[in-house]
Amino acid sequence: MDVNTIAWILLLLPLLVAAMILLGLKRWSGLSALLSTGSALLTLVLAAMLAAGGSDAEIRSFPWIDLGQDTFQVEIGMTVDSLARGMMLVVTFVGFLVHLFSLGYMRDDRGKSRYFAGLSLFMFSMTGIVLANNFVMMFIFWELVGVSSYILIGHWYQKASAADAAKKAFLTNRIGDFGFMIGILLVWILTGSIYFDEIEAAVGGVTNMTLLNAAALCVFCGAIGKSAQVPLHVWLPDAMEGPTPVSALIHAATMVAAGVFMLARVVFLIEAADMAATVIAWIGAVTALLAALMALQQNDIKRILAYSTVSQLGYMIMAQGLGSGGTDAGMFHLYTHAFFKALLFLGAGAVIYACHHQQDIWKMGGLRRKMPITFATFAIGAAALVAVPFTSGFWSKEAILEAALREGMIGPYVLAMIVAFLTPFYMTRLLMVAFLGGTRSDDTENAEEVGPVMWVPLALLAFMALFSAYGLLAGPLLARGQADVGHLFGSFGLTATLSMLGLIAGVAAAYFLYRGKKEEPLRIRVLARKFYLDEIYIALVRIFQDGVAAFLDVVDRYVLDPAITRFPAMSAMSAGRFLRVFQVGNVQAYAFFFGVAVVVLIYFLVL
Amino acid sequence: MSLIEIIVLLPLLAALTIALGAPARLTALGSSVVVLVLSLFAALNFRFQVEGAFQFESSRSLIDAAGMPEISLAFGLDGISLVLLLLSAIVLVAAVLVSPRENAIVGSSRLYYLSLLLIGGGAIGAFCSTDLFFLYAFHELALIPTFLMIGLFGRGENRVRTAWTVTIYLSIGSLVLLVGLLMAVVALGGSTFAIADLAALARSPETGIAAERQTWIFFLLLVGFGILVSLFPFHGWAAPAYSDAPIPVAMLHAGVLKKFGVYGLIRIALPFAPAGAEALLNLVLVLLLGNIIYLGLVTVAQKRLDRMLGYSSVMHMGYIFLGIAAGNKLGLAGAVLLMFAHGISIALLFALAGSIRERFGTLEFAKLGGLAANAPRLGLLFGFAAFAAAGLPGFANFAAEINVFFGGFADAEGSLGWLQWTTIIALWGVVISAVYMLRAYRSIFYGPAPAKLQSKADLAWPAALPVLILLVALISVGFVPELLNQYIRHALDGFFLVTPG
Amino acid sequence: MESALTLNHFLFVSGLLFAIGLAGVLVRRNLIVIFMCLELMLSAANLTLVAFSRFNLVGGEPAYDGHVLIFFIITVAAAEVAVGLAIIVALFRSRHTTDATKINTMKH
Amino acid sequence: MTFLFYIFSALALIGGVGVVVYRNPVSAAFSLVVSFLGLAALFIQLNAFLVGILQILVYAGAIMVLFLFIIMLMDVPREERKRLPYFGLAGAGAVVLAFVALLIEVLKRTEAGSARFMPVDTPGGPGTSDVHRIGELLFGHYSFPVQVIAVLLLVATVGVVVLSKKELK
Amino acid sequence: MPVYYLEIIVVALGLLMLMIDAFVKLEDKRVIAWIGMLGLAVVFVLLFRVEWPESTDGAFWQFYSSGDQMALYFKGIAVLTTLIVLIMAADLSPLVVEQTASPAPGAHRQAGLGEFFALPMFTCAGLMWMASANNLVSIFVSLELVTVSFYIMVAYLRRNVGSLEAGVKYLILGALSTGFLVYGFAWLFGITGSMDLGEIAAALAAPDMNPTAALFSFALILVAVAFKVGAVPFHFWIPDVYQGAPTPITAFLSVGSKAAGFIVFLRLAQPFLSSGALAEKVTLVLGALAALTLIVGNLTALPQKNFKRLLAYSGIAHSGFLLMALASAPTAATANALTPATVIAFYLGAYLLMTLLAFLVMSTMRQRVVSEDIDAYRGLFKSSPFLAVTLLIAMASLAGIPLTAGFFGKFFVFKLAVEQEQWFLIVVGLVGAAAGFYYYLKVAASMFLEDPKASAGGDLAVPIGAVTRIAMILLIIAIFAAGVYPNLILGLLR
Repeated sequence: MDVNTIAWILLLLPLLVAAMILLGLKRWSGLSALLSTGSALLTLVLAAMLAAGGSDAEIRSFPWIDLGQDTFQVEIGMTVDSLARGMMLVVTFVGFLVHLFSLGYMRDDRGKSRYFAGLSLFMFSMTGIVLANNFVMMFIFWELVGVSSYILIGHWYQKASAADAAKKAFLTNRIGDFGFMIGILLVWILTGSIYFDEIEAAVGGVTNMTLLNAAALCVFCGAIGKSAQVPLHVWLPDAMEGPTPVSALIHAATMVAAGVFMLARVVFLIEAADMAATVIAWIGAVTALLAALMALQQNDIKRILAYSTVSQLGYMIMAQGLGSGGTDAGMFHLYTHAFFKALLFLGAGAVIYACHHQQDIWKMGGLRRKMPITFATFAIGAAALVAVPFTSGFWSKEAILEAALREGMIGPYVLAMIVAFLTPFYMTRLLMVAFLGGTRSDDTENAEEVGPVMWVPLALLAFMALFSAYGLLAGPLLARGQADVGHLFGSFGLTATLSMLGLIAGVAAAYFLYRGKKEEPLRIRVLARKFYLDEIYIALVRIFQDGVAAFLDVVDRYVLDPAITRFPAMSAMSAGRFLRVFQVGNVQAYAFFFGVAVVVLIYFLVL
Repeated sequence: MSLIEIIVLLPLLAALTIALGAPARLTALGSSVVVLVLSLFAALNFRFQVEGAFQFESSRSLIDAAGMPEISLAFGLDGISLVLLLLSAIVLVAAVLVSPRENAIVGSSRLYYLSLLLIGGGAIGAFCSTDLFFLYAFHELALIPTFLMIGLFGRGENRVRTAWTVTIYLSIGSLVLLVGLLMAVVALGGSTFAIADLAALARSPETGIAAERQTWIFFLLLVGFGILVSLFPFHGWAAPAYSDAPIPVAMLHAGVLKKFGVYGLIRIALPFAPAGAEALLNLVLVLLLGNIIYLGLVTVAQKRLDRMLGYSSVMHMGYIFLGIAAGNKLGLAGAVLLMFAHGISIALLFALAGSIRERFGTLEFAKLGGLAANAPRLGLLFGFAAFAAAGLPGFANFAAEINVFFGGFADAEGSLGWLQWTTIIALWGVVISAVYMLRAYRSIFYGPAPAKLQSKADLAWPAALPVLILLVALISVGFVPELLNQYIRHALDGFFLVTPG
Repeated sequence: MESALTLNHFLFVSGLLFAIGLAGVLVRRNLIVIFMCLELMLSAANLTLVAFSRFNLVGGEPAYDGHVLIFFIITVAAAEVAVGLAIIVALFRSRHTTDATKINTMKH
Repeated sequence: MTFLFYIFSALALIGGVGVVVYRNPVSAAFSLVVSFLGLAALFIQLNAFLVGILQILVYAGAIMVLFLFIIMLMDVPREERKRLPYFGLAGAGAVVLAFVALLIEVLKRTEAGSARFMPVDTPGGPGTSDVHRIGELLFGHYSFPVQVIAVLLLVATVGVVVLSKKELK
Repeated sequence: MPVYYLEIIVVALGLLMLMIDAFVKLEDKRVIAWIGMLGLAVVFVLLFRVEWPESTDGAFWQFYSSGDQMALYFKGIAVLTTLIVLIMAADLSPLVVEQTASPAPGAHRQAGLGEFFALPMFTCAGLMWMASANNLVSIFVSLELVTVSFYIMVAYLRRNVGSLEAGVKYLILGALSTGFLVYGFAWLFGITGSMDLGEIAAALAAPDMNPTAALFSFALILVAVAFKVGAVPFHFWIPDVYQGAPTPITAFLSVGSKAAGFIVFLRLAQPFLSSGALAEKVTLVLGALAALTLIVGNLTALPQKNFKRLLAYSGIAHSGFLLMALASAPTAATANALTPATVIAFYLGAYLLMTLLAFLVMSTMRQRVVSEDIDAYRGLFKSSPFLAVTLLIAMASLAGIPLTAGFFGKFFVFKLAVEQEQWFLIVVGLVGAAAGFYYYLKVAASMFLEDPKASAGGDLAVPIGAVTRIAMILLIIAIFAAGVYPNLILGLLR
């Protein structure tokens, strides 16, 4: 099969499946689940073929909106280059595993088929983003992933919290997309094109730097929303209301990474706009730090992971902010992170599943003995996350930090280092509280190891978490340069030292602090409450949206409408009532008016 | 009797036969379906290679007295009117399907269906007329039927008052409009009412209208058409009308009839008074922001679905105006496509709102909830509709809005003018509409269901038929905008393009 | 016959008469009297006509068209009076009044 | 000559005023007769002999008799002495005065008005009076309007008959 | 057939009817009405068969305009109106009898009915003569014929206080206006030395003409004509008289006398409009009159509750629109500009159709319901849909909804006004038309949207006479036909 057909199948197959489930197969949920999973497997294979093929291709297809070449044309077109291939592989791989895992996790859920339809829809949208060769098309699928995540987060829609979380996620993303769209438009008027290749060609010629920076930042807004960067990060932790596999797939591995991917896609733009680049880097770093801090005090296992995700995304964004120097590092981290974070989430999922949907780590404990495989894999994932040397996470994080140093972004670098200390701390806390020590609730009392359909994916992911950075595996993923041991010793320097110190310090601190504790030893309210950001945002919405809206509603009802509708009507009516006064019914009065009129008439005409 | 004449006159004749005693629902349904089929047929036989404005033309002269203007019963289709014809036909069929059976109607079912046909037929006639006089006259045809429908079959205790408001408001609008049109015609020689000829006259510099007169004409047309489209300060009638009117009327009015105003602006105001349009551009921008932002926020504040839908439909008019304000090919194409998309989607939403009320007896957000469990099919369809209205890709609305937004930026040479800033602000409306749509969906279908709503009354397939018709139209155009875009493009190619403000 | 009188003399007198008639219509209450005043106005008009037709001569003679019009006016006046008085009588029969200010049941 | 004019016009005007001021309808009617006599005299002074005669015959004769007859028939009470509607009077007076003022203004401006009357040569030939001339005109040239007037009179007759049918109690 | 036979035939018809009434023993005197209808129908057909004499010398043609399509058109209006008035009169004959017949022993139980049918014929003749009167004398006599006959018919129901009161009011004010008319004629004759409108126009166009006197006479004449067409501020009689008069006569007044009034108005105003020295001021005054009429007519109608009075005010409002047309007489005739004459003629044609339709419904209702309030029509749609829909159509046309005859009327008026750039009048006209939508639809609202009064109950199911029904249907068809195909009426003007 040539690249073209593969790409098309990759794109359309999931859509087809979703449609089929939606239209007919709803009743037979088992069948639809299998169908969906099967399609995921198929896409994985295709993605692998694509990756193996290694041939770039630019696929321009039928026009979607066409007002003639001169004015405007949007084509459904696809770019297959190393970036796309790599991302595609990761997406399909994680996607397939999540499908597999879900088969078990969602076995007896009422809305099983709806769930799998959602997954397929997501796969479709994500593929679209990855393969898109122009901004508009990317924006289209950008929105669609938003929807699929809305559907999946709100899967248990009768839980008010889930429903609200879904809404919150979608709206927050919409705000990001608002900027994104403006960005696209600005880029369009600056470079006269929406196709990435043409933009890349034209961006050099742009003279209006302020506008270019603005454009880049607006485009970045999209990433802020999708990749949950400060200040739009609030939706991601809430999104954990969705089924855990979803969290693993969408809110850890792939969708949230879309922002990073998009930035990598338009790296030339960031290159051109320095100011924007700096901002991006800083935002990434700050996000990483704040998220890490918030993670310290969370008790819900999934929320901890969620904040760590945000923090890791911060790394990646920061890397993108470094421009071409850092974009590869960023993508590298994206890949590795996809694996180990998916692993962690699925692990958490297994735990939650085993503990009858108990998510509070302080109510767990001692799971190491009850579910050894899960523990092992989870530990591996954690190790990768905290960047224990020679795990995949280690290499990718090193790459980012070095890049930051190389690009001379000292501020972000420092922040990133602090994060490198915080991450080990809260992960250790998680591991110790949840898995070590003794059980603290009967939920966990009779927890037991999950079945193969669930632990096989864990195992596979654990493998990737360890080795995905190494040549053979990283080969198809990365455009240039990859990690190897030689590289580490070759450029062993400040960065490596600091991060290792951070690692050791973090682990140690957490170990001594949480050893054998039954409940939270140190309480830092501001962190537990996530810097009160949610509260602040809610207040803002109340005032600046609902408040204003209510006010305007009153204005519309009781000021504008009366002024424009009622008042003229009333005045006409009362004028009529007044005029009736002259109709007194007395002939002589009429004759009198008659006479007056005559006089006036004559006066007017004659004089 | 040419094809187009049949299309236009069939609904009216059907109305007449109903008045004379034909079975109401059957006749209405039959005629509207035939109209739909015929318009699809027309669409398929549209000749793209032919240059120039109108096709399927037919004309009968009505006045040939000395010193009298030449008025003729003339019909024809170009890309734009074809799209709107399709819109009208589709929504008309859906509306008839949605309306209750004779025995379920309190009062005269004849009058009910007759009025429906008159409203729909009026819209179709207006879109198909190539003569200014009838373009105006056909639209007015809907006035009294609307009045009676809202007053007789409407809902809510103050329906009569609403009927009054709507009727008087619209009639005032059309009076202003009439004067504007007459001014334009007179300024163009006053001898003919054929739109094509007038446009030709307006284009040529020697017969064109003097600039400052153009400003006045455009202003009058803007106000006149604006009132019909519920442009910002003149929107007072719309929301109550839609919430109190019977569902089919709401569908036809919000979906089809309202588009007449915008159609008129594109078809008449822009080509006849381009200079006026340019002069008043900033005014238009302010007003359309009023629609999008001000009314958008008002929409957010609504507590009942039908009122919310009413306001939202008013709000979305702003985007159509944005496309017109852009005035370039891109914007106009977007505007026309958006007319179609919005028409279908709002009709869809009203239809669904109707069935929700029918099943659960209320549309107050506070009293509803968790219906997705009771009525999953309803939930699914409404979800589609809501997302469509929120401008989600895959639905026609998105394709149209994209055009509009790009249109807004099309003429900015590397810097931002008023139009661009307006577009940027208008973009925020996309967020707003997402807010109220999702809120509505959340509070009706998600969350725990109130105890008394446990009735399992999902949408049965026959009842779902009209909804599906609309949905199919919406999605197919959403996936392949070219379906309609080709017509619009053809029209705009032959269209006197306005120099953008 | 040489005369010192000008047209204006007659026009003025007729105008005054007309005005007096009008005044009567406005102030008198009795329908019959009002009616008389209307007759007064008519004959005032007649005077005007006569004066004018005496003024613009045709072939040395008064323009007799004016006189003819007067003839018609008088006839019409007669008819009007007949009908009018009949109506007034009928009203008087049913209402026992001829007071103009009392016939105002229909108003506004 | 002028002297006579003043006499007669005074007669006409005073008669008119009488109509307006006399409370008693009968007196009003008689003063109307007086005014008509004055008018007739003025007509004759303007060589309008036939019209003058008609004025006396038809108006002073027939019409006024009819008036008096009706007044007697209904023995209309003299307008009872309730307080005068001063306001109405003032209004009416104002209107009338304004009218007169305007009339004077108009007369001032019609330069033709200040011209003397041309002498009239007596209607052509012996034995022909203006009666003769008007007769010719009326039944020759003006025969059509006369027909119409005939219809009018017919209608009036019918109307009066219908309206004043006697009601039997 | 020579054109002047028409009036003669009508008069003869009237006489015939009188004779029959007097000498033929009829069980049911409505036969007389039917004869009249038949005759008028014939006359209406004959209207299309007239021929104009090739030589128009001879005294007659100085009083009777020749080769005048407009006149013929207005004759047609007169005939049609009278025809329908007769239909109504026949329908309402029981009421007429009850209000007039004297219980004298031996008298026919329907005594006084025959005259009621015969008088309109003479009025009709008068209207027809007015239509082609082109000379002060003929204008005066025909006008007076119409006026006097109306005095009688308005006051006809002599046991009905309202009718008599209306009669008196009409009489006094009518006589007053006649006074002004005559005085004005006297002046006009005086300064132009002629009775013939053609010569008068020439005299007024002459340079040595004295504008003051001319305008003075115009003012006086204007008063009278304005009174006839019910232009503000000479409209006060209209509501009261309309309310008091028998319904058929009200219809006759509001259509026949107004139409005739307008053509006389046109004829008399023409010389002044065409004289360069006077045109400006005259147009201005006409404009002012139009504006006043529009405002008062429309706004005063808003709070009306009595249907007859409502129609009265609507009549005033329509006069406003007609005056608007008259006031925007083109100063310089441009190529394809409308002329006030055509517009007014068309408007009156449409006005006839819709107003008479409304009155037909009203008189039909009057047989069953005594009250003439709009409330009396509540829920009519439920009890007798045909009447309701008919009235609805009439109201729609009066309000000027497109595709009805009424709209074309307004349409032309506005176009004319726009051509002459009468912006102020246009604004006033807009306000008026908007108000019109309200008060016309108010009737529709009470018929369709409200439930029948408990008292009136179901007995609103009014029986409709065959002739009446046919007339209604024909009028409806005509309204729509003329609303889509104006040539139907415009054709008659050529």
